Amino acid sequence: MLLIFLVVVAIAIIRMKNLFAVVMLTGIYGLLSASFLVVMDAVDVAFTEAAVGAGISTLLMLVVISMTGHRERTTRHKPLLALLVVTITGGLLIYGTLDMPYFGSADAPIHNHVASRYINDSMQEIGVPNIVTSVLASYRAFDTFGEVVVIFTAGIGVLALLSIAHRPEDGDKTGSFNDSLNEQHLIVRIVSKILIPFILLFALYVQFHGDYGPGGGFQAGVIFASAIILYSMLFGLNIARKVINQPFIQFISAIGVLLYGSVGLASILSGGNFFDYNVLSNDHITGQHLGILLIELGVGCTVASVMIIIFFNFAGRREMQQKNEREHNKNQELS
Amino acid sequence: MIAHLPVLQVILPLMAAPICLMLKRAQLAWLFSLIVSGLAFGVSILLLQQVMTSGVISYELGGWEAPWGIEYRIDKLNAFVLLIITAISTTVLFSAQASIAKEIVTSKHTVFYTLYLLSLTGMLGIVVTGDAFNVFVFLEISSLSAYALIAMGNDRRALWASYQYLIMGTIGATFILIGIGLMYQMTGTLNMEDLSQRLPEVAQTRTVFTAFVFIIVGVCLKLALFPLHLWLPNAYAYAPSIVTAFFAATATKVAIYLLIRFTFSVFGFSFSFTIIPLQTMFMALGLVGIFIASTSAIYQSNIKLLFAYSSIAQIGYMVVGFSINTVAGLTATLLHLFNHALMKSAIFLALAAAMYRLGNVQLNNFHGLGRQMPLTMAAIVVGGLSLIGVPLTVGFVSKWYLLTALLEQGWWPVAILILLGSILTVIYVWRLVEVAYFKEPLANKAPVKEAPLYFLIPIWTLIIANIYFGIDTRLSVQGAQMAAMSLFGVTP
Amino acid sequence: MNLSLELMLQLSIVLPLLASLAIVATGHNPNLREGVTITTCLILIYLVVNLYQGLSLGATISVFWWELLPGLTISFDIEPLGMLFALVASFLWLVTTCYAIGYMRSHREKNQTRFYLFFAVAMSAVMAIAFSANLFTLFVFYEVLTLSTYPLVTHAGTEEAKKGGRVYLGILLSTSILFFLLAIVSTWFVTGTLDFKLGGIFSADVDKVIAGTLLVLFIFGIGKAAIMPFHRWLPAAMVAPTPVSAFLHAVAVVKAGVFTIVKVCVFIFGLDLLSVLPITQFLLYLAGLSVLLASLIAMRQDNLKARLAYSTVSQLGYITIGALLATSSGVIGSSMHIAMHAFGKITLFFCAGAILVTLHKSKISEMRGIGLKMPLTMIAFFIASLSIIGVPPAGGTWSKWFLMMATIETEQWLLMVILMLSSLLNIAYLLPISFHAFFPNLIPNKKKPHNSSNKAETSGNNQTGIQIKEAPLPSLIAIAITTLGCLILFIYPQPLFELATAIFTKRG
Amino acid sequence: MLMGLFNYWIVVVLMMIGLYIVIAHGNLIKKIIGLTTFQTSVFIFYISMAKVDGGTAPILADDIIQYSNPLPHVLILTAIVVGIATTAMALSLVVRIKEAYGSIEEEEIQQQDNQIQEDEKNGRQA
Repeated sequence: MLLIFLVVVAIAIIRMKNLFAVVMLTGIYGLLSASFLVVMDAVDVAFTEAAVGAGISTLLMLVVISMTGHRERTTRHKPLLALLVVTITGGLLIYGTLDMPYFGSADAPIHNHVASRYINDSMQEIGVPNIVTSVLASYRAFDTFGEVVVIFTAGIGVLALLSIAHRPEDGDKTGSFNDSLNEQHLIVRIVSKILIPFILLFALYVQFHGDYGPGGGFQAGVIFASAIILYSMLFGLNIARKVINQPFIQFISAIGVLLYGSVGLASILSGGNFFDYNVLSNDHITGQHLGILLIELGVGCTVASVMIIIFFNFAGRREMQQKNEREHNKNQELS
Repeated sequence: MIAHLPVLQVILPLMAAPICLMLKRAQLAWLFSLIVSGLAFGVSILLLQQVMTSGVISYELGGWEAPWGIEYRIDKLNAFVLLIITAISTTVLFSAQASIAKEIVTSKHTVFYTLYLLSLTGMLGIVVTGDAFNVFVFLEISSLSAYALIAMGNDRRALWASYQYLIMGTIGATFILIGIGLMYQMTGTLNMEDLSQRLPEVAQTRTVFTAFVFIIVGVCLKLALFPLHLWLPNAYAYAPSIVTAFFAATATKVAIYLLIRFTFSVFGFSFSFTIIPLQTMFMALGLVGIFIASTSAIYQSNIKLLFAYSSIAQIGYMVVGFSINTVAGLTATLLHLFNHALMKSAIFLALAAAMYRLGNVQLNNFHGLGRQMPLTMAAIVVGGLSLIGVPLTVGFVSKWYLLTALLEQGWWPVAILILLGSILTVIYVWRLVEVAYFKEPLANKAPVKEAPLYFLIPIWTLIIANIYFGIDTRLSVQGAQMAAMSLFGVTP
Repeated sequence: MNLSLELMLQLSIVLPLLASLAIVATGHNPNLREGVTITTCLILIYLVVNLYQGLSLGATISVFWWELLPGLTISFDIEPLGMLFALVASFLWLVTTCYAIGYMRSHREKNQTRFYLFFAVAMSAVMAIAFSANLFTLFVFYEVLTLSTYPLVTHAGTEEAKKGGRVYLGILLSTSILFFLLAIVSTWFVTGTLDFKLGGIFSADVDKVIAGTLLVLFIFGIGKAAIMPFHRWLPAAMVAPTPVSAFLHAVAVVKAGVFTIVKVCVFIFGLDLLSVLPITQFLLYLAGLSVLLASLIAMRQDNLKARLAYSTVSQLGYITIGALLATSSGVIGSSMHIAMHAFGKITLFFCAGAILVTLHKSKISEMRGIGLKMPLTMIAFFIASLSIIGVPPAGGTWSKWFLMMATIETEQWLLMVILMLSSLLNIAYLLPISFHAFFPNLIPNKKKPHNSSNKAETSGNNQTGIQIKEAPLPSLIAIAITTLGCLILFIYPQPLFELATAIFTKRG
Repeated sequence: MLMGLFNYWIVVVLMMIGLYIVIAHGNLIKKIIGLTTFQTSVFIFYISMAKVDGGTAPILADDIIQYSNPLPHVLILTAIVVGIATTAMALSLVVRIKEAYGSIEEEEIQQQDNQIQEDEKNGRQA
């Protein structure tokens, strides 16, 4: 049922011309798929997808369309080519599914080779109830390391593309502009102000609870970042920047990666392989716990700070554009 | 520490990247990345030695044995590719500081080096890993940093090129992801070695067929194989010159590596070449690619664009060699992988030097450059001769092997087409030579000086390598041959 | 000096290369630079003569440098044919250098250092080609020769030079990449070796179609031999300064081409195989056509250098025919013609250059009466013409004699007629030049407008009295030497003949 | 057969809708949205493969015997992060493109580029 719903939303995304609506639909799409993922037992993934698909990416897109405009041009190019490619690819995929084990069947090879060890032995080997966390942080810790590096790369990439070389000197003025916008939403502000500490607290909970339930560094990072983002939206970018300045966040994002990596280096120095937590402590379970804790912390640091970097840079760019526009208008009025 | 070399190869630039970000002074960041890249080069040499003496190295990350944990697996093939990547990266970095000083605002220099190191990390990670999903993760590291690096070019077309690359690259990566998922579905494993053992059981299923097609298409998108090459020319042409030199020599090589790895190691060549008419398809696409790209190169007025098209044509040669599906053919491909890296990095570095002095690389700005920047232009000429495949350069060696591999199969018409392609190369290289040596400098243009040593040293190092490996072919030929043999399971 | 022959062989290749470095180093001082060149020439001749003596004493001189690719080596081995080529080339290099010094200085050419530099590199390549022990080595240096002569062809740097250079490089590189390389790879593939071996490397039962195809590829691929239709580069290369035309395009480059053809015929295919291949007949007629057509075109050229260039194309055809006839007298004729034509043609070019430098004339129609101003030059021109035509008392007589013999032996009557006819044409396009030069008024000019202007000129000359104004001294000496060479080779062709016959006897 | 694979087919349809948007639409943001849709659908595809009938979320508890496969979950967690990273990069490119070209429609941008290319060919400076 949910899937059908998803199809409907997707088709709506094709049809809609107003980008604002499309972005909203994308958010809904993310949310819907997150709920589908819950049905599929993938709670961790659902959590993340909700935070990312419905949260961060929707937010970013909104910021961007506020800079680039809402309307899509009506002409559609290459629809035939697209249709051809899509038909071939889709046809091939469906052809490919024909020999796949049926949905949900327990005797499919996928469930019976590598995965069974995770399910059966991870408690003895890692000592963490959430198997996803065990696999993510220990068996396949290197993938996760790669993931952290990906997000770090994205942060640096956005920095490379959008950071503004000189900070605007008349920053206060633009700040007041943002503030004035928010003056009207006084109630929202007060409610949010109370909410922010709770969000931060929740982030910490998710961060350290990942061993037992859904959650972990990534989700925690996103939540943490969203608290900061909320703060900056309410109180203006400049005040937020004063609280957490740019070099500092960059520093934290780098530290996160380094922290993660140094756990690996530490295990090399203790005589094991890279990311072999067993050697970190005399008792291998303690070692695993320690390792997982540290790397999750690293993930959290990097994810949170990169999210903040990304948002700040987008918003900062928008601010600059608006300023330029206003100056442009002023100049026009003068002339 | 020797036992940890495989992981150090990747971890070194990886850990260096965040540290690099913290360095506030651009010069320091440059020096730091240069040293790191140099160390990575050292590691790759040690690895190659180790592989040559003691065979395949397997490294279990996290101490978890292979199908459960992620495995780094180094055989002759990837040791060879690692060496190429790190060597080129180090050489190119040498002139990075001077080059980006002219092309990128100073405040972004540290960011540039950070991204450069990340990109290096990504490529090394793809090559070194023995885990299919890990390939995807590192592919994305290298791609994301590549998008950012390309977009840092100071022409606005760099942005558009980067965007197109991003769309194509992401589609490619997602295709690979789908392919990996389907393979995983049928076998329950992600480890390449394990996959190669478990795939034959299910080889006849439609799912594995689909997985294969998706992975091949995804890799070909990254590879810029004709007709999926459209993103490449502009991306190379408008990226910062250093980035072009680095990517032209390495990025497509990594894609070729992936192609070989998946078809030979994971699926096995007998499967790969029978399930779909891979041979015919790749040979045809390779040849058409050679001709269309070479012809387009002839009509370009932007020199970087010209050589970007030439790169696509060269990919065609590699793919043709690959499609022969014999030890000789694969040897030719691997040789060309190595040799083309040498030629193109030299040429693009020389173009970076020209960019440094001229501010752009339009053909009409090259008037009389042969006299004003004799050493730089001479480097481009030698590099061009190597592209053509003149004896005593590396280009000849790989062309020779490709030809013998083709004749071994009795495919002399293809051999003739390959040679015709070389003649097209003569045309586009000579267009540049004539402009640089026979045209008087434009009247309204201030004369320029020879490039600084920061450029000349790496450029000529590469050029000398071009000639050296064209004469003393033992290292490259043996490396390529042994790697090819091991992929076919032939013992020397 | 007491050097081993092997060392001398290597030195003869490396020395010009080292000299090129020295030339660059001394580029700021023209006298020193040219001193270096001349010294190198002299040492080279010394080396080659020593090698010649060694060879005639029956020594085996071979050197292995390195293995470029498995089974493909860069190695050298001296045999009589290569020796002959090396002797001619090294000697004429010295002469040409003398000539070039005079020519370049009085012409005030720019970039003279570059000129001598690439000249030396080209020479090194020529020596390597002459001594190469296998087809692969030969090919490598064949390409080096092409590339190192490109800057010489385009020396002037003008638009015209650029165009000439484009044709030059375009044809030579394309043919060598497309046909020659393919032929070499295929040969290697069929036979598993590329070493030159008397009697050929193909096994007796080789497929005739394959061998025939390969032969065609070789003949066309060796573009330097200028067999029609791949001859266009030779006239195009005439934009080069005259010493370049003289040496490279009359001697080194084209001779490297025909030398390669002879080598391929004798040492790759072997005369036995060659004579049974049906395709040989076709190629013979093609070469014959090339001889005839080139001669006809030469007749219509008014530019002296262009006429000489087409004459070269035609003469190269002779050599190719000799090789393809696949008899020993044919090959002997070809080998001797390499030397004879070299001396003759270089003299002609020297003369053309001398006329250009002193009188600034390049058109034949303007050359009436110049024999009175430059008597020595024009006498030399006359003798050299005789050598090209092949009549006594000049060296060309012998080689043409052998070629004729070969056509008769093989009963190729049509070819014999073609060769005769072409010799007549040679007379028709070469002799009138020197004839008119000395006797401007003997035969009235048919073309009216030219006539009047020429008359005015000659009458003007008569009024001021005829002043003898010869070419610069170094050039004149060079001309004298090569002319003498033509004559001596008629009187004393023995060494040359012995070398040529030794191709079949020395080792086998 | 039908029901066994039906879920997958729907997901394939979702993927293809995403891919269609990427190729057929000229608006750069729309393309990115298409890309995210495409990727999200691939995630769903993976997770569907992990589902075991009667299984529960892979968090170990005493009274449960059947768990769904945790490995695809891990993979997709990584893939989601990769996805958002790509989206962020793409969006920042769009912002810059808008600034540089004044448009986010593919055709208009292409047109401007072609114009420059022509100019350069004719030797004029951009």
